[in-house]
Amino acid sequence: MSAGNEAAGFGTARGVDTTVLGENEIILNMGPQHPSTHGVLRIKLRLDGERVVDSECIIGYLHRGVEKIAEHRSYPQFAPYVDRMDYVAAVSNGLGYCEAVEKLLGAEAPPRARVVRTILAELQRIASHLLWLGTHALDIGALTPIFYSMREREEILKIFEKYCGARLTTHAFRIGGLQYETYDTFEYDVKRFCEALAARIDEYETLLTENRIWVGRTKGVGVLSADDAIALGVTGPVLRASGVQWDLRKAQPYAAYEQYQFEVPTRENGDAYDRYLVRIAEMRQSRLIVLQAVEQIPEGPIMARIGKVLKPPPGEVYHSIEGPKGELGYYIVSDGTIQPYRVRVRPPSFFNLQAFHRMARGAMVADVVAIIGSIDIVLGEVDR
Amino acid sequence: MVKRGGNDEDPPEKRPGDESVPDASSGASNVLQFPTSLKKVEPEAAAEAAKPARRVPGSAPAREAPPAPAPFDNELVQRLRARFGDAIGEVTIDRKQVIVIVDASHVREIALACRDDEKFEMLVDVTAVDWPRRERRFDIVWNLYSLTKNERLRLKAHVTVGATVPSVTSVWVGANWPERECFDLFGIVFEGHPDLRRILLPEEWQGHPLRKDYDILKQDTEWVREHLGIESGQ
Amino acid sequence: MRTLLIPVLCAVVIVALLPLIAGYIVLVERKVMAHMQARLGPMRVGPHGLLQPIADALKLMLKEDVIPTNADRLIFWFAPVASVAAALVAYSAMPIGPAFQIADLNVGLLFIVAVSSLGIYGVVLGGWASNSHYSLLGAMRSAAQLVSYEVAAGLALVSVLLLAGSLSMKEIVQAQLDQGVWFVFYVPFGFFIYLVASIAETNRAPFDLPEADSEIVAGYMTEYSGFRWALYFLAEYANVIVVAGVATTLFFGGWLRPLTRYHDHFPGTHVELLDVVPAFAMIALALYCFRLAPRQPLRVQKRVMAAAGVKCVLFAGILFAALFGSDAVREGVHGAFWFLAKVGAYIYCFMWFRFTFPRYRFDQLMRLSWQFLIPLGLVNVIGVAVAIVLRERWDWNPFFSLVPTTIVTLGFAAWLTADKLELSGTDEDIAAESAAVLPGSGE
Amino acid sequence: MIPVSHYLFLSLALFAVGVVGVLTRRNVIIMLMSIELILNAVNINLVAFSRLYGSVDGQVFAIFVIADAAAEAAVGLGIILAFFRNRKTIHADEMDLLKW
Amino acid sequence: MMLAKLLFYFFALLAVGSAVLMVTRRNIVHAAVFLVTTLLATAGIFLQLEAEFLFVVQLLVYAGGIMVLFVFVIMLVNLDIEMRAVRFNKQWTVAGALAFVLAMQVLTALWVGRKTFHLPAAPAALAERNTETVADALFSHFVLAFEVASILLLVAMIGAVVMGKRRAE
Repeated sequence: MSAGNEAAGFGTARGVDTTVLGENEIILNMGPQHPSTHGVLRIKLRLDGERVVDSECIIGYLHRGVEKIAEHRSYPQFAPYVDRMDYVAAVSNGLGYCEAVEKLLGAEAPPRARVVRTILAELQRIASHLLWLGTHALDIGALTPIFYSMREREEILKIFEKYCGARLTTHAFRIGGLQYETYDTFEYDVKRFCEALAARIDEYETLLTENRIWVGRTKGVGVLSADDAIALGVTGPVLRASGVQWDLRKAQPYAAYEQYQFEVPTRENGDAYDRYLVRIAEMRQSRLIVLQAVEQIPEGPIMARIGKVLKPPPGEVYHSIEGPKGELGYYIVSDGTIQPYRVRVRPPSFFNLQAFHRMARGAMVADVVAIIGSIDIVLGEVDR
Repeated sequence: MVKRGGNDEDPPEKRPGDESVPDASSGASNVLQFPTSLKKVEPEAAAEAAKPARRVPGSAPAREAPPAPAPFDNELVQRLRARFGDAIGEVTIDRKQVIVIVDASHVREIALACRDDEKFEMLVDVTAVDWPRRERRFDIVWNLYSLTKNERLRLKAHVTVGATVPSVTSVWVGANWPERECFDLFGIVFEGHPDLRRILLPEEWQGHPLRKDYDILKQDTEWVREHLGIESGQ
Repeated sequence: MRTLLIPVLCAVVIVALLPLIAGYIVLVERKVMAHMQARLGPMRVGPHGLLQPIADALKLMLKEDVIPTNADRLIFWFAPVASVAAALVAYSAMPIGPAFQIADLNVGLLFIVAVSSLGIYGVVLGGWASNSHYSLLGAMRSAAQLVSYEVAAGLALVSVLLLAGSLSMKEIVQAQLDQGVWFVFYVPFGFFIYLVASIAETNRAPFDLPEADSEIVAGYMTEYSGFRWALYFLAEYANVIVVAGVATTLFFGGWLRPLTRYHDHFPGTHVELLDVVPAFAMIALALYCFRLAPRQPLRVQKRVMAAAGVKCVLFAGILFAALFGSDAVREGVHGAFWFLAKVGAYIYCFMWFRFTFPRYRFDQLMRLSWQFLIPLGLVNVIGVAVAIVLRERWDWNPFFSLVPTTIVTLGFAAWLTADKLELSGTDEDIAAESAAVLPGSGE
Repeated sequence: MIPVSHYLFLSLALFAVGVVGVLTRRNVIIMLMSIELILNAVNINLVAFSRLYGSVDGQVFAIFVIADAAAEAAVGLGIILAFFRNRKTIHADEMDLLKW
Repeated sequence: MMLAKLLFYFFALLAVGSAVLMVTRRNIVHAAVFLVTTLLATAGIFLQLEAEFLFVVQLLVYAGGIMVLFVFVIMLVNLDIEMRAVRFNKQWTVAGALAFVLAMQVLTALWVGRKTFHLPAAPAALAERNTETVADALFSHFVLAFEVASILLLVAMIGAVVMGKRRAE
């Protein structure tokens, strides 16, 4: 690893110098209200014509102090709040939080609960990737894929709705297991969806994968080398597209992932096109996981016996899961009371967005959009 | 060490640097080819067999002694102690996760050693915890991860209010934003940081919200009035 | 003064009808887009959204007229008007059927090209006057794009001019009648180049960079709202109709019906089989409307749908009656029908492309024009010229003379795409460009 | 019938305005535009006389003039851009170096 | 013929008026817009003189090409400084006087000869097939000049590219 030596040459993101402008240079404020910054991200771009000379992400417009709120809520009370961070992948957030608290308690969810959690989390991963695919394509100017991907996402949301009554911020899990049993046709719905999905993904790929313009717009854009990615703490599909085969579901399995066969798709170039391919491949893998899991959901209870009042013994724990966007970690410190002393969320988008500065150097304005899209950020999570 | 249900069986977290079990991946020099589960599960074949027995369907595992921090020692810790001496403080293991207390002033060298020699290539997170009653009030926490060894390590330093902590941005560029966040929300100053400004809150905001003595009554109503044009509800 | 009457009347009709037509093209576009994207599109205002354009127009006119604080008010006001004016003036030389044309200019084609190229002022000045960086970027993109693609489009037009031997729109159609074939079959590459260049010139996807909503919000239109914005919108669609009309006239025989030379009279009349087709198409459309009418939920909607059906019957009647009128009437009415039908098909292709392709990046767009379309256009022009010499000097059959040149052009295109048209640019290119721009990046 | 002298008056007026522009404005771009105006005035003369003598030569010359104007604009604007890059100004009286 | 006269005076007024505005405006973009207006008015006069081809060339090359180039360059240079700077240079009085004298001279000459030129009715060939006539002249009699002009344009293009190119340090 030579990241340290390179670090100096990185040009670590400083604020964009707006005082001294070169010839033909302008400062362009992208956001916080802009169609393709996926929420309220603001990017200050220093442009030479259409080329980006320097960039700075300005975040915090969606800061709600989630970590502070946690210190004034009991452990179960805080669970719904985590859904509001990465609001397009609420189930994954909930999974990470519940498992972290369980770890803190020294408890563990029963097998049935863990399998159901796995199914829902993987469906959520597919849903999150579908949403990403649609919006990313829309950013690059393909108007149609978003409607197809939304159609499939709708199916997933319907399953969530049937399961727990909510579609977006689901609060599907409870600390210690699940609150709800699966509904009657759960397996049938999930299976039917997964069977249809393969052909649908092929459909998206026909629209995009070999489309000359799509390849031209994404290949070689926003390149992030593996060393840079690791040094920047980038995780998830972005890291895997840079050639690092690392997935927490394999590396440090949680929920029921160790029971299932699946592959961790990687690519080598670390550009936007590879990130696209990795996510598409991930959707296919998630589909396989769901199919394996739904085939045999073990019988048994869905809640562990953890008592009504949760008072974890003093101490601390860091637990992380592979969210749709990367490593989603919870660092929870307990002081033995019913309220967490400190909850730190390690949001994947926050760290991935940090790499934007690196990716955007020398890119064009149009590439900026493609790069933001390919990182797949959710500002609710970045700002918390 | 506390024995619990199967899910926490993942090997990496419980033995940072534990050489007693030959780790299949420790010999791998190429970081990029991270060994996947097949290799990792291998040394655990025996433990795997015991798993179903412990995972009794229908009942949660009987709660044994509550998890609590315990002192910990292994070769990694010894190597670190040998190299940095007093800068390495107490080493504990809490819920199978190793915590190394370090001296804040030496953290950059320790981080560099961890990255280059101990192969903790990735800085997962930098954060802080506020303990207002302690003299050295803040815990700064660095969460490290080794792709090569699939292990985690947590460095922790106690610092007083106003003390500066060396920035690790020269070791991991990715420390930039999380350190800014710590500065923003806790008011901890990282020395050597290229661009230490507020990140989540507005530039002119007064106070550091994640400190324990900060609450909604203390929020910067002045700023809210001036910039948002509304009276704060409190 | 009598000579002025008909042109003035035509002009008034075009100016009055064009906003309506543009509105309905937008409606069709939204409907087509919706159906390609597995949804319904406008359904609320009128049956199947038939009254949506009128509602939209009303809304736009009633909206507040916002002018940014630091905008250049004079130019901000002038720019959309210039845009629309340029688009509308271009119609004056457009033959909508043999009978409907405001002025048959001897330089008609050049005039249309020249005037529609003036529309760029509306875009550039509007973008500049808004005093917004997004607008300025959009304006610059637009200026560069239009200038680049005008060259390519011009080369495509030249290949047709060589064949037709005239700049007058009417004579170009007449040439296609005389030579018995639409020029698209003679110079397919000319058509291809014109198709691409015309999409780019009208700023439509995949070349809609000047108004790329995901990058520069709405480009030069960012700061416009309400009626001024509607003017830009009108200009855009008017331009689309203009390029479609030019393409139809040049490549698809203008108002000529398909198989012009195939005569198959009904016994005892001079009515030909193919001449009846338009009337029947209209009747089919009317029947469809009547079938839908009773299924509409509200009585108002039922009536509107029925009215649409009646309107179609009316058209069918006119088309049918024209068959028995004098030759001038018959050709005028049916010519207009065929012309508009071909224009519609061309515009449909525009929509289809828009919903299928992602957007080009700016450098790719430029590369496509300068490194692919323009060289191809040059080779195409030379090829056509050689073919014409072969035809005139050695009396070759036109098809035999044009086929080899087309094949040569095809080969050239293949060669260009193989190694010249690297859309993403090689790594060295990018590195060199970055090094030129970034201070201190080449250490 | 409009006498040719009217065209000449018009041409003269445009020419004079152009000359005033070239001589008095400090802005190089406006000076260049004034030159375009002058050339344009010449074109009117050429076409009017071409009409007068029923010969097309005047129009051909006007076309050459337009081509010339295009060349002049291209090179002139190129120089202005290069100048602006180096000196950050487009004022003629600040162009006091032959080389930079 | 009333209409033709009307058109001529309308276009002439438009041309002169916007030319004056063009020279006096502080804002370069406004000046450019007024120059475009002048050029369009001139095009109208060409049309009125039945020089159809030249009319279109004026639109296409002058208004649609050269002036777009001007506007483009104007947007590249910074206007804010210009808006605050002095509009006219120091010799404006001298220049004005010179221009005035020159104009007076030509005016006198024209006034003296005002009765001599009268536009005859256009020869049929010129009016009907203007484009063809121009083309014939261009490619037969003036073919050398034409080629020279094309080389001039090529040289200008190369020159412009060289000038506009960024210096690679």
